[in-house]
Amino acid sequence: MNPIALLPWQSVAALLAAIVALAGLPILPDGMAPASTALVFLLVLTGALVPLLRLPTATESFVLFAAAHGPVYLLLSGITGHEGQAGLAFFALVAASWLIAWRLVTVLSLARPTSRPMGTLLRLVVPTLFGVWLLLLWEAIVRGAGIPFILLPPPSLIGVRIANSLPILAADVQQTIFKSVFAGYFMGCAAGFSVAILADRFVFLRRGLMPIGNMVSALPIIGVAPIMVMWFGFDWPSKAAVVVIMTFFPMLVNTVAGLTAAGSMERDLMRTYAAGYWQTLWKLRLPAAAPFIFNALKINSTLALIGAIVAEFFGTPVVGMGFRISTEVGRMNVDMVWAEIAVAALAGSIFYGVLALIERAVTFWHPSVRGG
Amino acid sequence: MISAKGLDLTFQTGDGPVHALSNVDLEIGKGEFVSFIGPSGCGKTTFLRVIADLEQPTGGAITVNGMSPQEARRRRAYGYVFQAAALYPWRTIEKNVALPLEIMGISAAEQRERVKRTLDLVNLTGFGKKFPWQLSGGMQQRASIARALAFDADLLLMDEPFGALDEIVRDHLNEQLLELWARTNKTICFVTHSIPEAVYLSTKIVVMSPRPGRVTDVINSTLPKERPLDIRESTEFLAIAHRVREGLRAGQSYED
Amino acid sequence: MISAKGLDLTFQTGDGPVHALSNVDLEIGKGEFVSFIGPSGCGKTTFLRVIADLEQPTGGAITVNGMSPQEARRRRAYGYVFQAAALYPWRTIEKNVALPLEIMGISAAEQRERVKRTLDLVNLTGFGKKFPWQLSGGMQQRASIARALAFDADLLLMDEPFGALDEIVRDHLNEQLLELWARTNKTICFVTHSIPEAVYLSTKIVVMSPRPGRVTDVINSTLPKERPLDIRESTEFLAIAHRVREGLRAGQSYED
Amino acid sequence: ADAVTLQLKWVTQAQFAGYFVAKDKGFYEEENLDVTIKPGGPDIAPEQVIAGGGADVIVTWMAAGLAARDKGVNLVNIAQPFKKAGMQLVCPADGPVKTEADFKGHTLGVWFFGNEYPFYAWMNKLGLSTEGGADGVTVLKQSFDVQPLIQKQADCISVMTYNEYWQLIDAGYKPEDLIVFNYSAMGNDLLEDGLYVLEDKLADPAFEDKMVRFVRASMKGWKYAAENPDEAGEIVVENGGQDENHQKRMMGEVAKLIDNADGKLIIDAYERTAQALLDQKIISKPAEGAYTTAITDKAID
Amino acid sequence: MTDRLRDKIIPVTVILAAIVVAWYVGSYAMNAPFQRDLDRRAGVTSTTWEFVVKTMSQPKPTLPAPHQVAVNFVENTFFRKVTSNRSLVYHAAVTLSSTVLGFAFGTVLGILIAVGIVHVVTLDRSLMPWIITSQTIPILALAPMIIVVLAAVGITGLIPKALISTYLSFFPVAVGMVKGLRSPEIMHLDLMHTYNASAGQVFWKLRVPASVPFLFASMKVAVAASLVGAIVGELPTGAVAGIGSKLLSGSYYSQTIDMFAALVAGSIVAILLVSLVGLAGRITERVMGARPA
Ligand SMILES: Nc1ncnc2c1ncn2[C@@H]1O[C@H](COP(=O)(O)OP(=O)(O)OP(=O)(O)O)[C@@H](O)[C@H]1O
Ligand SMILES: Nc1ncnc2c1ncn2[C@@H]1O[C@H](COP(=O)(O)OP(=O)(O)OP(=O)(O)O)[C@@H](O)[C@H]1O
Ligand SMILES: [Mg+2]
Ligand SMILES: [Mg+2]
Repeated sequence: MNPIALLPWQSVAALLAAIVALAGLPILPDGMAPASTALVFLLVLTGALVPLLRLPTATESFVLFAAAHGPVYLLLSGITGHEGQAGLAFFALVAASWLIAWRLVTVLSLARPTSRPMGTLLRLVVPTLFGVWLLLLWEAIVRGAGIPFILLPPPSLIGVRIANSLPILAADVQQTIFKSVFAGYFMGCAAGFSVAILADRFVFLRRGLMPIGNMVSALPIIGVAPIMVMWFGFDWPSKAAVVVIMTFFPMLVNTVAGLTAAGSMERDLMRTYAAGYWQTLWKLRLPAAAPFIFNALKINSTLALIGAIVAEFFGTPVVGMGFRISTEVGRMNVDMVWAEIAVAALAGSIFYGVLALIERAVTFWHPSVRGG
Repeated sequence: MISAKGLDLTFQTGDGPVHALSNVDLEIGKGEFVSFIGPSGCGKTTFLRVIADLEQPTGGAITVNGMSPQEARRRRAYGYVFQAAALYPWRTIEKNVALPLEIMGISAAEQRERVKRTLDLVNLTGFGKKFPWQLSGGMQQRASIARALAFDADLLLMDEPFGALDEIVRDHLNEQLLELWARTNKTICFVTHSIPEAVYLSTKIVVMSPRPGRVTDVINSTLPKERPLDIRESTEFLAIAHRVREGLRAGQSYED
Repeated sequence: MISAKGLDLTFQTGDGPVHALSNVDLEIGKGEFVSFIGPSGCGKTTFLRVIADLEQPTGGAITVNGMSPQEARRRRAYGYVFQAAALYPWRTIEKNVALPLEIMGISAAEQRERVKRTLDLVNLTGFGKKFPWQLSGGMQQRASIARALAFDADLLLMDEPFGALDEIVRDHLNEQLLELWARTNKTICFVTHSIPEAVYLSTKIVVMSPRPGRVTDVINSTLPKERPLDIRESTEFLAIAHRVREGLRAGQSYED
Repeated sequence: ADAVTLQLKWVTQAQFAGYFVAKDKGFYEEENLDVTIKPGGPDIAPEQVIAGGGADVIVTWMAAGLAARDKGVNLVNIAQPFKKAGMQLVCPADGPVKTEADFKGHTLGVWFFGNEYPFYAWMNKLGLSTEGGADGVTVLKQSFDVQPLIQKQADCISVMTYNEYWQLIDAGYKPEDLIVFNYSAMGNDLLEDGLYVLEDKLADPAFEDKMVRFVRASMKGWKYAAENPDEAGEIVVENGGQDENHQKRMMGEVAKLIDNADGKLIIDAYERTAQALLDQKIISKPAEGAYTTAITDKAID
Repeated sequence: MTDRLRDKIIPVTVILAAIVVAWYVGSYAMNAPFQRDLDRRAGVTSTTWEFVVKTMSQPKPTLPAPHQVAVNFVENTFFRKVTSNRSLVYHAAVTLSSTVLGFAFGTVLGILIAVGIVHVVTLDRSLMPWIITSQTIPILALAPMIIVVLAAVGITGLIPKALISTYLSFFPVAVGMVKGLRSPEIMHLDLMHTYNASAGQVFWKLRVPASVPFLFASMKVAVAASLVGAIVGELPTGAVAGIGSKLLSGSYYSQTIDMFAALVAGSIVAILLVSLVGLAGRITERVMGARPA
């Protein structure tokens, strides 16, 4: 049987890419020793052909890992300092190692973990590899194609900038996240929740408020940012105000929806006990509403960050993530801009992740949590 | 215990009025075991819900223990077992059974004691710390019965409690329910779709028919109070079952 | 038609292995009506799913029409009726019945013809343009039977098709199913929880018991092929029912 | 016609009237040029646009231009239409700040995005810390209007003579209600709107010729605009400017900064600007080759 | 009809009226200090009522009174040529076009991602966490740079704004569609298996129809997000056209009334878009035989 037919498509594509690279040699006009060039090809071929050996999953993954990351490491260290000189061969080889990495991820996704910690590890490793490759490809393209760093800096420079600017970043995080976002988030969610309870208590209020609330949550509320700055001044209160307004309605709408989530039978049960409003609320309807409330908390976590940062475009003290982003663009320090963005994404992910963990703990009983 | 006179209940729906109960007269004495049987939509659930003050009749009169249903509900005069177990998934079995006790403000020590007792009663000793979804359907249903028993009301309203269970488990629970009834001398109103179940359990069988929902027959059982499972193969049993089946047939057409 | 020898199926679950089927031997001849009965979890569904190639046995051998189940599935050798009707809500009844025909690439004209014929067969003439939710539960179940019949496989696998229906409707569908079987001479495998249903319908009753799932008894019915509903009050019927009940008791403890 | 793309540093307003007039009156056409004018905005850095190839020539302030050059975007000043700075700091007369000596401990509003350099240079000169506290000043990144003063959020704010100053007047302040610190008057001005191109492109004679024609036509536009402020204002509004009266008035003020519309760079002012930036470490090394007078020499005689 | 009146119209009207009253009180409270300063500088004294009227008729109020916004909105919507730079209809149309384009891209992208996740194990395992992370990046902060960078490669006009909308709107669609494509019950899937249906047949005949309700629900969220993206994308494009630019130029000249009118216009566009998507959803579902609510 034709051995090519036995290969997964990623390997076949990687081989094709290697052939293209051979045609486009040299990898770089200067700056890449013949030995490293040979090593790159050797690793790529190994990675592409290893599936033929039908090795055990662990061994195969290990080989694939080396065969994907070795070449890309060599290529990236070769291109550094020779930005913009990359030819076809460079990109073809990057593509080949990326395909091998894809093969690796496929192998890992299909792997049947033998133990629990092993399974958790796999669940973390697979997406991590994906993210790492996003950065590697970015680095390779920016350096390889010689894109001016003031348009798009490579991740490595962003990393260096983060490492060198920790105090500034910390001050910005302190200003934007710990002051504006947290204050606004807690006030907005608390207010939305309280009004939801009120609306639940008083039918008239609910009937009047809900159509309005549903509508308002679709509006481009972020547009009030300049007005809030005008009203509440430059410092964090105006940002918090934007966040309050942005988070209020999703919380209101979700909580009210959640409060109707308890089944009618469960509610009738409470009636047969002649339970009061607050007893029913506390023992039945709030627990049943928890998944909805957490949904709102999660949506709001991303809204809050966006709101605070955009509001900082319209006037701030000289600290804060939004301030930094907009001024550093003006100063051509694009690496600093990306450093702030990376920090914002990290902070946002942590915020979200923590909420997701709390949600799992609190709504442990919900089928969506139990099942997964 | 329960007395209904000319009871009417009409639901106003989008497609016009639905006569869920029409001119229902019924007397249920203390300590009786009454089964309600009839095709879907004949108002069995509605009647139970009227007793429980979950639905307001639009005509006629009903008293529960000599009071209005609302008064009876306020006094927590009955336990209600729904068709599905309706346990709260975020509470353990123990906590679920304790729920009515919490609401009635019973002391923690007393709660513990009663929960233990009722869980023993339904053969769920040792499962108190589990969550509902960790139990089989039959066990969940027993937990929900335990919850209705926990506060020791004299009247037990059960709406197809065993509908979702398989025949064998059902037989077993039927036996236990009879035993419990005999021991505690509660009044039980029991909705079912199964003729053998109705005949096996009841002292009185109420046959209903739909459109409008009304009582077409009330059959008093002649079976002894002591009923082993194989009484169901006795001629007397079959005769009553036959009468129930005939009553059901008379009340409805087969086209659905 | 179907022949199983020493069939084993073990599920690997988080809490350890579950022996859903253990050493099952069974022969089903062409044209038989076989009922499977047994308590929850004894592997009835699993056995049907093995026949249908929805589950792979972990041991033993099984052939369907002399082929492997996979082969049989590829050849579309059977129709499967699930416990719930499992109609697609976005398709009309007609379109639901036509679904397997579409997938098998049958011409539109032929599709129309067959859909009409099978809908007539289950007494749903004139309901083809309705959507599932516009029909009662019993009618939906008949539509799902029509869907399984539409492509005219010789073998019909039915997993508690009438579980969710009330007794009266159920009786009616039972009659119709028997009639259909007599007319078309298909082989039918039928899962049920109800002893009277099993006895009323089958030529062969397979009694199963759980943990591990195995066949404890196979009872061949002595009832005639022609069965009016009140055959169920005959002594012969009761005798078979008694034997089934005994078989079930023997195979299980009541603790669930 | 030869295509030229011009990136402005701000939204369409009379600050750029010369270019709009030149386009509208056909001065560019006469020079066989097809000019596209791209307005800017609060977060558009023209230096970034030109580095990315989105424009041939940009209008920007010298501080920002030199800072970009320091970062490796080799910008060269080819003409300097604005001879004087329009920026000033204003404080309400009934407020706490009357003189430079009163700044300590107060809050001053500044624009960023390249406009903050003159302010920092000035504070540097005064020896005031910009980190806040009793001995320094608290700096605000102010919004693009005069609300901070009206809302009393800052003690003093930055305004342009030709723009925000008049918004204050519109808001009911009379000139005598305001204390003005004008950067030009204090000798603290850094050069504002100039035309910049990329150095390597300029090496191409064809491009150089195009720029000569462009500058010639633009300066003709400026001259016309300065002489006919009302018409220029209308042209700006037609091109997307807001508020006709405001634009006409702005044109009148801008004309004062243009001087005689020859676009020639004053070398002294350049040296002073470069030195101030170096002193403040806004640029890391002395600027070299950041301007050429060749274009204006050829364009204007 | 009377039910509708009691359950909806009256409560909503009452709450809206309460909001308007609160708004008037607010605009008095917020505009009064400046008016006092102004009067003091001009040396004017006035009666209470005159003073109240003056706070409601400032040309650049801190909080414009509702009627000021209404007048401005009506004037700029109905009494301007739609091609005029001052017409809100014109600006709304500009914003609408990039919203719709971005929304279309976002929906298609979201669906493609969802299809990938449902069908390719590798993507299922690796993509989801990054899709969530992608939304924690403050893309709005990046909007100016994106527009500059895209302009550098020659993409200008509608597309850069639309891409920002795309980035915001693909997320809800992707998440909703993953849920939707996975929503068929096991039994429905098994049924297909018994017919020996191919993956394509399962996809078109089962997964797609089953996902339709999810699709429309998430499209409603996506279209609102899309609008936010378009507006924020307009902020840095030089205040040329669009509701975002209207907000921005309003803020340069403290034209609060204009800003509020622009916000009202934006809100109307939002409501219009969301209701259109909702309507499309209802029609589709009706055609597909969903039970009327
Ligand atoms: N809340 C309601 N609104 C309108 N109609 C109702 C309502 N509740 C019940 N009905 C109608 O009243 C009739 C009787 O309903 P009920 O639930 O009492 O029947 P049932 O005998 O319990 O039937 P099943 O055996 O199916 O539970 C039915 O036609 C039902 O559709
Ligand atoms: N996919 C599965 N994974 C793990 N265990 C399973 C799976 N499917 C079934 N089982 C287990 O296999 C056993 C037999 O299940 P099966 O569904 O065949 O029972 P059944 O006889 O059909 O029961 P019921 O009457 O409740 O439908 C049960 O213990 C069940 O928990
Ligand atoms: Mg009922
Ligand atoms: Mg089963």
